[in-house]
Amino acid sequence: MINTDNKAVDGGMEMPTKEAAKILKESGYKISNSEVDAFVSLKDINKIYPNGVQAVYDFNIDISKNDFIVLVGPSGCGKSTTLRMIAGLEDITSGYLYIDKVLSNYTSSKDRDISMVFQNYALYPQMTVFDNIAFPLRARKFRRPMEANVSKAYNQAVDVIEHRKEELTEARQNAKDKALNFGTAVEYVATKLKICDGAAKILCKAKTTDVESIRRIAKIKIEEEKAKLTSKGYSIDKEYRLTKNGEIQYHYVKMSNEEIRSRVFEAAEILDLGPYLDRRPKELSGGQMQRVALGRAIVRNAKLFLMDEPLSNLDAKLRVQMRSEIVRIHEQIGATTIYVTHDQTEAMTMATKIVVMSKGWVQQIGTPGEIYRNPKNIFVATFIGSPAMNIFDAEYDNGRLVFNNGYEIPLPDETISRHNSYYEAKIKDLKRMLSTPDFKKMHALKLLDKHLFGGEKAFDVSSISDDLDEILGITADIECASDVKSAVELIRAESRTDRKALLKLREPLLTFEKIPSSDIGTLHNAQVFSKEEIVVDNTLYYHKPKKKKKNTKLNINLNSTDIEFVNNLYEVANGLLAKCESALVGRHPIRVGVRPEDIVLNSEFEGNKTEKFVTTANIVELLGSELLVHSEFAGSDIIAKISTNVLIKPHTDVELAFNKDKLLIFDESCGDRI
Amino acid sequence: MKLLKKGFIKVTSLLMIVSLMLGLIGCGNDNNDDNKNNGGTDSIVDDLPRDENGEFVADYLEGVQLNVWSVIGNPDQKILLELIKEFNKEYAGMIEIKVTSVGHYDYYNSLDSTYANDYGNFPDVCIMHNEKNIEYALKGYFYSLDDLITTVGVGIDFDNAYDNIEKTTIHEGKHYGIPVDAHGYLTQIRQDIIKKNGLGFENNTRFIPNDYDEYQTLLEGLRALADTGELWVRNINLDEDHSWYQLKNGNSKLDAAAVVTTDNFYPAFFHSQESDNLTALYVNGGSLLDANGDVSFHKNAGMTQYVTDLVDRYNADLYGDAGNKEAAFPTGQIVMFSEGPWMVANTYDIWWNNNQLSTAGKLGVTEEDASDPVYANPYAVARPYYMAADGAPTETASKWYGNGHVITLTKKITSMQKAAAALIFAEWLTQGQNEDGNYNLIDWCKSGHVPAWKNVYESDAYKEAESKSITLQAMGDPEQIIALESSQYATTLISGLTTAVGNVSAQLLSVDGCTVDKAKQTMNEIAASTQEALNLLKLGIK
Amino acid sequence: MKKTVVLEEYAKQRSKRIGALKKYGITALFLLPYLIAFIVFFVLPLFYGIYISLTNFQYGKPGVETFNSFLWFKMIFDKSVMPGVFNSFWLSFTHTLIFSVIMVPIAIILPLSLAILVNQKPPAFKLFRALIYMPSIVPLTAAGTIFTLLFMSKSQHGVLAEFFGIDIQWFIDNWFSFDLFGQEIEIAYAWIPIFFMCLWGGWGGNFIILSAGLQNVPKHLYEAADIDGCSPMRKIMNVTVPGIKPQLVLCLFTTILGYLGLYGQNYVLSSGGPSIAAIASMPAGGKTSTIMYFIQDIVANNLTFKSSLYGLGAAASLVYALFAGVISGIQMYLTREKKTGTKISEAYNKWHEIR
Amino acid sequence: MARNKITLEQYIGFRKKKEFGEKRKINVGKIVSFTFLLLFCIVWLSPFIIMFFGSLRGYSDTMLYPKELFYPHSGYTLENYEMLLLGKLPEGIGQVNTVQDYKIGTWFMNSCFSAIGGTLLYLLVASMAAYAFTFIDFKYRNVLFAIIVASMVIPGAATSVGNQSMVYSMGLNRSLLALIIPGLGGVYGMYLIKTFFESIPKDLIESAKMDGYSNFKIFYKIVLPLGKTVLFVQGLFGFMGGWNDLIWPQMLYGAKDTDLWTLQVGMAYIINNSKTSNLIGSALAGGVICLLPVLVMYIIAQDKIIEGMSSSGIKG
Repeated sequence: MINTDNKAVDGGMEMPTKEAAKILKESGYKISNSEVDAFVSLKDINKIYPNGVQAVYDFNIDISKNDFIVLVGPSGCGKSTTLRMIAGLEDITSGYLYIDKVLSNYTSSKDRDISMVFQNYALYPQMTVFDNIAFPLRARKFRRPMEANVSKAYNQAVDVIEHRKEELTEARQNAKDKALNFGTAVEYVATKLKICDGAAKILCKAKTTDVESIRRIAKIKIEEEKAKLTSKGYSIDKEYRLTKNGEIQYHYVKMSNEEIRSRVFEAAEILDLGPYLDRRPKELSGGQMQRVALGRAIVRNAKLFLMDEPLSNLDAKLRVQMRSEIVRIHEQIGATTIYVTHDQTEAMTMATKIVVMSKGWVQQIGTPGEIYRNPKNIFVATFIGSPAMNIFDAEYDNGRLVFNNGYEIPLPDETISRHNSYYEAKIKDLKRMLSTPDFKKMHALKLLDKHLFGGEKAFDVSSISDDLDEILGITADIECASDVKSAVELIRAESRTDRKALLKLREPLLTFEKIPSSDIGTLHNAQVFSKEEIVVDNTLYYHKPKKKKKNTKLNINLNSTDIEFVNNLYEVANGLLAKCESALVGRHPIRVGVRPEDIVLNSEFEGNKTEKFVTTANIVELLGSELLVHSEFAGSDIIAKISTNVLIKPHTDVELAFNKDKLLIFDESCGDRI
Repeated sequence: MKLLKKGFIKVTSLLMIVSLMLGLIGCGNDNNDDNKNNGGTDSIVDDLPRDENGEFVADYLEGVQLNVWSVIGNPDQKILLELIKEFNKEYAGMIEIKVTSVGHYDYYNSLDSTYANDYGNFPDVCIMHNEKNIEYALKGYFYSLDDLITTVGVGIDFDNAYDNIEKTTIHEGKHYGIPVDAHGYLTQIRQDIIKKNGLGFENNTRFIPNDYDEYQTLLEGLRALADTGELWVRNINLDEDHSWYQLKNGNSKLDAAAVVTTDNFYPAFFHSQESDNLTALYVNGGSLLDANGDVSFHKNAGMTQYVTDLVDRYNADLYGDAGNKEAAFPTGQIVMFSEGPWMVANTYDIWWNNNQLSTAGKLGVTEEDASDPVYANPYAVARPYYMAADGAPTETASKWYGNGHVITLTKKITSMQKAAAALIFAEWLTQGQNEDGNYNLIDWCKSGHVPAWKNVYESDAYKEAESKSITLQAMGDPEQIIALESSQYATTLISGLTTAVGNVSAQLLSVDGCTVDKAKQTMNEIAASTQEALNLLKLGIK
Repeated sequence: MKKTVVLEEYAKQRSKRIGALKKYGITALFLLPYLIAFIVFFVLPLFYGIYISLTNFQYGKPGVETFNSFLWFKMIFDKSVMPGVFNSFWLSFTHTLIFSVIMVPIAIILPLSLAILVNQKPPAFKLFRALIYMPSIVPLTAAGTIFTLLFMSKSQHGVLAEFFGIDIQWFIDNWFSFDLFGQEIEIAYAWIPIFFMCLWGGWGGNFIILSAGLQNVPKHLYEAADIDGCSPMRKIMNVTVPGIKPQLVLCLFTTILGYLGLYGQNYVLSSGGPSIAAIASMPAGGKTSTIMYFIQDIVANNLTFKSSLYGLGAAASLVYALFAGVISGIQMYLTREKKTGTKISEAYNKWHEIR
Repeated sequence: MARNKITLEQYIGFRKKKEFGEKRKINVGKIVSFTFLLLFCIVWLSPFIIMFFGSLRGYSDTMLYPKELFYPHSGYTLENYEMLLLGKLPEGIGQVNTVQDYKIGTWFMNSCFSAIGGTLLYLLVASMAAYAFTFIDFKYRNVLFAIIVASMVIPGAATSVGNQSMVYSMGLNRSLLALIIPGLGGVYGMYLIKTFFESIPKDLIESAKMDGYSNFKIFYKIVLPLGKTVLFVQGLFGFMGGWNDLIWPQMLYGAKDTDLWTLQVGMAYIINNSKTSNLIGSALAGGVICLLPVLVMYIIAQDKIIEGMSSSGIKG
């Protein structure tokens, strides 16, 4: 039962714990957060599975009302895990989730007032379509104002008898010749005359149509009910709602059949499922099943819509049709929707805001146009847009891009300054990062681990003493300096030390608290999107080991100090810093990205284009209004999208040129766009 | 749907034809010989070699094999096997008997099923209980023996068999079995406990009750003493402590080997259902079937008295189903129980009247216990004299019921040679005498049976054997034993009677107990239902 | 004149015939062993049973029987022919019905709830699953001994009597009695040991089948139910139970047949129960007699009935077979897949017109 | 054991998880079900315990000291087992009119032969029939199958007399075959196997046919290996059925051919004998002896059954 009436208390207030419990109880465990003004917001959401695999790293997003957010990314990037966390089907390891400004980390999924469409539709096989759609309505109690039903029904009946008598007889006549059974006849009359079921029943049942007798019965019944209610202290307002000293009383009551019926018919009308309402799911086609799942989600008009790749099981043509349908429904209903898909065309066509994710990290959040035009890094660029963006390896020679086949593109000053300022900012940022205590510790760790995991069991102090001095130096000014000093003195006491002593030294170095998630994000990108693809022992990056049973716990004793690190962020940051510094100075390798439509025929294009170059068009694909020309340039094959009014035959030379102001430059080591 | 229906008819009809055809073969080849159904002996081929004047040639039997089934189980099965071994030795080369002993638990079941389905293994000779003789004869299993005996010329002369035992083997004047012995159920008594507590009759010299009243007073006396705890009891098991002790608690001895306590002591064990009921019926002149073949055991006054006595006189705390009677009797938990004589003769006698009880000084046996004959052999055996109610007709008052064994020739025998061999064996067992002149039957009787033949009983070898065995002395003169009336429905009638008494004694144990007229009503109801079962069986067989 | 035939047509015919022949050959090869065993040891005896039930068959002497114009069936259905048999048959009939009405739901609900519990996968659930199935592998004789030992009377040192002091003569006394259409039915205490023995080991097979079925219910349905705001009870009713409907139908079918044919338990424990005086020497004239006990009493246990009343036994088993057939027919009909109607879409169309 | 190496980000993530102190969602369902199942198992297995301890009690103890079930008065004795296995009568009992000596050894072998032999033969025959019913569509397949399934309703008693005379007329009853051959017509096992075979994808068979597999090869090479699970399940049910069956062998082999008895018939004979002279101890020992082999077989097979049943999705 969702008690939406009492106001959510502000979660930001500081108070002693005892008092906190009391307030929580009063507010019905609903906390809101003053800074959070977005409709749905996720703060630093992390998800770590029991077997140690981290699926989502620091997911932050603010979703405003009736947004259409699409989470897109390759399979296994944590998008559906995030969706399931919002839906409450998975536990949130850390971070805060606010739905409708209410903290709902641990509220159960049925109290979150959300509705979800599953990838495999999750329809109840034994129920008809009508029951499937009506199921959410029947499953819970709703907050309805208390009404004096009897008097409402009789008043309406009397009113119909007096004024709209012939409509009534005509409606009853229709019902009779359609040979409807009593129940459906009452529903028919109720909908025809737009009166409540109770009134319709009275009218249908009343044999005599004379006004007098019905009015007499009505008066008695209404008096009776009024007496009963006033004894309880209620009074009836105009619309028959019960009020107690002023405000309207609400109670939780199951939705009446009449209301369910009309709601389901409305949803059916939107999805034109009319003829299929009696069918069983297994008798329906894929598209129809998908629409029923949608209907089930719509009918409750929940605050938040969640869709988990609903179109992935459909064939291509149906998928296109359903896409437009979902968008239409979204506009019609205007519910905020979070949509998960791995197909980037769906994302581009449907979303108001797209979140591109990769390996658990959010790469970029933005409108489709923004993401298409200026992607944050090489992954977003290549992922969005089909056919994918062409990427070339080139070198940046102070203001000029030199390709490996000698082709040169002079860069406008504005790009050059942007390039330099990017690198300067990057260097400043990396320096800041490296100076933080945590990175100092990592540096010390690097030195120490070299010995520790070198394979020997015992070390003579002399061989490692210079490293010890260096560690002392590094950790001199950070707060764990004292422990490190004492551990080093202990080692220095004898001539030979064993692993245990070194581990003792390692202990203070293992505490990292204050690394901001953005830093970790940048270093992650550096490791994953850089050109050389540092061969990381990716046994542990978010990837399910095939052989091992799925949920065996990662058998690392986290509080022991004897953990070997696969990579060392200090090393990564250092490498990145070195690259950036060298980039500022002279020639440095860079990666250039050009969208297929930005490669133009030299003769056709007038705009600001680069030098022309000649390539042989290996394959030419005719795509309706455009031509896709596959050819090869500077060591990597390219695809150009050219309008069809110039016919290019395959295996002929063609002069192409790049659209200069659409050139994108990507840093080679961490894939960021410059 | 139409195809299914058409297909359905076709397939079912196919199945029916195939199965009927196979069916005919199935029951066709049941090897049912023709002579199964009547008692007539015409089917025996007379292959006996005769010399000219009808006498048998000297070695007219050679290599005849007889397949014998015997119902006799342990412990007296050993004695029977020895006798048969002796017979085989005596008639080596002429007759050879192969005996299979089938326990009484399923003798008649396998007799039926072998006869019906596996006739090849049907026995030639059956040694079985005499009460089922006529029932199975009329099922067509056995030959009538009178003319066979004359043709074979065997020395079996029915008129020196006791006719009160022989009558169960006769049906419409023809004998269907040669009676061997008779044995009723004997009552075992701890005469030492009765004497020690001074409850004996004729100022504590006779310990066996002769009629209902004496029996009742004895039981009530024991009960009274036990309830007040003054009852003297002792354990006469081998190498147990034989000293007397009273049931009063607080008696040090009591707690140590506290086997017998006031609440697990019972004067008598429940009547052994079958034979005691029939004794009560026959002793009081009743009979299972009256003249025109209707159930009549509930009409006899004595019988009803016997049943109602269970309710009002010998109520539940005088009787106990004190667990296993063989174990409770020696420890003194029960004073009287009834059991077949074959068990008495072969097992208990030697155990409980052992010499430990007569050697003073050891195992708590006092001087006075050792010297007194009653204390020296505490275990006594007696006939259920007390069954006769006061209105019982005089000639049956002193008798008692006993069934017995009988030898029958089955329809499997088709050659006169085999018939002759079988009859010779029967004659050898019942009338035959071994080299030193006394009857073979006597060796058999030593294991707790009374001979069914006058000449054997009157022979002095039997007298001498009787003097040695307390069982034979207890069983006394075969004249006194009344065997079951011969009837085609013996099993149903006996089970009817047993159920009647069983129902009443069960009600005794139940919560709301049983009243006299309730017992009577149960008797009549069960008698009526047995009558109905009889009509049902008659209906079936027609 | 010589019949001419188009070669191609002829070749097609011939190959069709050979194909059919080959196919029948293979089917025969595969099906025949099973079918022969089925016919010889089921269909044939069934007809032989029907044949016997129409004659006064003598067990000892097959082939001598004569047709007795439905005597046995008259005896079963017409009270006047032989009231004892009629009463005892219909009494055991009511006993069987009442007992299975009580036991069948328990033998379905108990394993179902245990299967749901085990399906929650608590720690060591594999051990529990093994232990729960174990009682049902106990053979009849062993289980019989245990329960006789449990329910023996005080004087025979029964375990219940000895340890818990429950001094009821289980196999003698009456528990309570009620009358059904005017006929007084006494319920004996003996039914309680039989009830516990059935409760103890009867439903192992059901447990295995249902827990297997539970694991096939798709997980995403549970999640969808969660999202739709289902209470746990409603989730069981709307997702779990419909999910394992085929297994439930199978278990119901076998359990009903199992308890209609109840014989082992009451033979081993109370061998027909305390006998009712009025029908004591009739077949199965006891308070815990069941139909199967009535049949077995004639066909196997009681020698005199076996030799002369065999026809009655065969007739009774046919009546029982018919009754069991009708019951499972009804059960099949009730649990069949319901056809879908068109009522709601009509109502929708009307609603649509009005809008 | 090779130490797992983890990335630094991973390590930092763990630290954060520990600080945040992710509330370990206590799974109420698991706790409730655990406690209830524990109680249920204890109550449900108490008869086993009683049986086992009862069988270790000497003959006189059961009589004289009934209360001490779990720690008998004169200590645990294997008297009952000796009596059953070696036929040595404890001294307290007179020869209780037993006629047959106890041939436990032969009975055990008979039981094994009939249970295992019967099950294997039945599996072969039933799976061949099931194969025919699922994969070969001959003319009246569905009708024939409907008839066979309909016959499940008819109880054993209706056909028992016919079966008995059929077996005797074939002369089977002088051998143990009489326990195996009649069972081959069983319907439930074949029905189970057929429902499983139906879940085997049809195209697998068609492709095998394409490669020129004969029906036999398909059956032997593809269908049987795939059907391993259901064959195992039916194998166990068949074994249990064959081993625990009492009524049919008892009806078949009378009292005299004891060396054809199965263990159940032997035990029933012993228990009935000992029940009359209430040797309760030996009756319970008999129970333990016929339970033990089935128990061992079950423990080995039990998880295979459940996995087999669930993975194969026995639809029933």
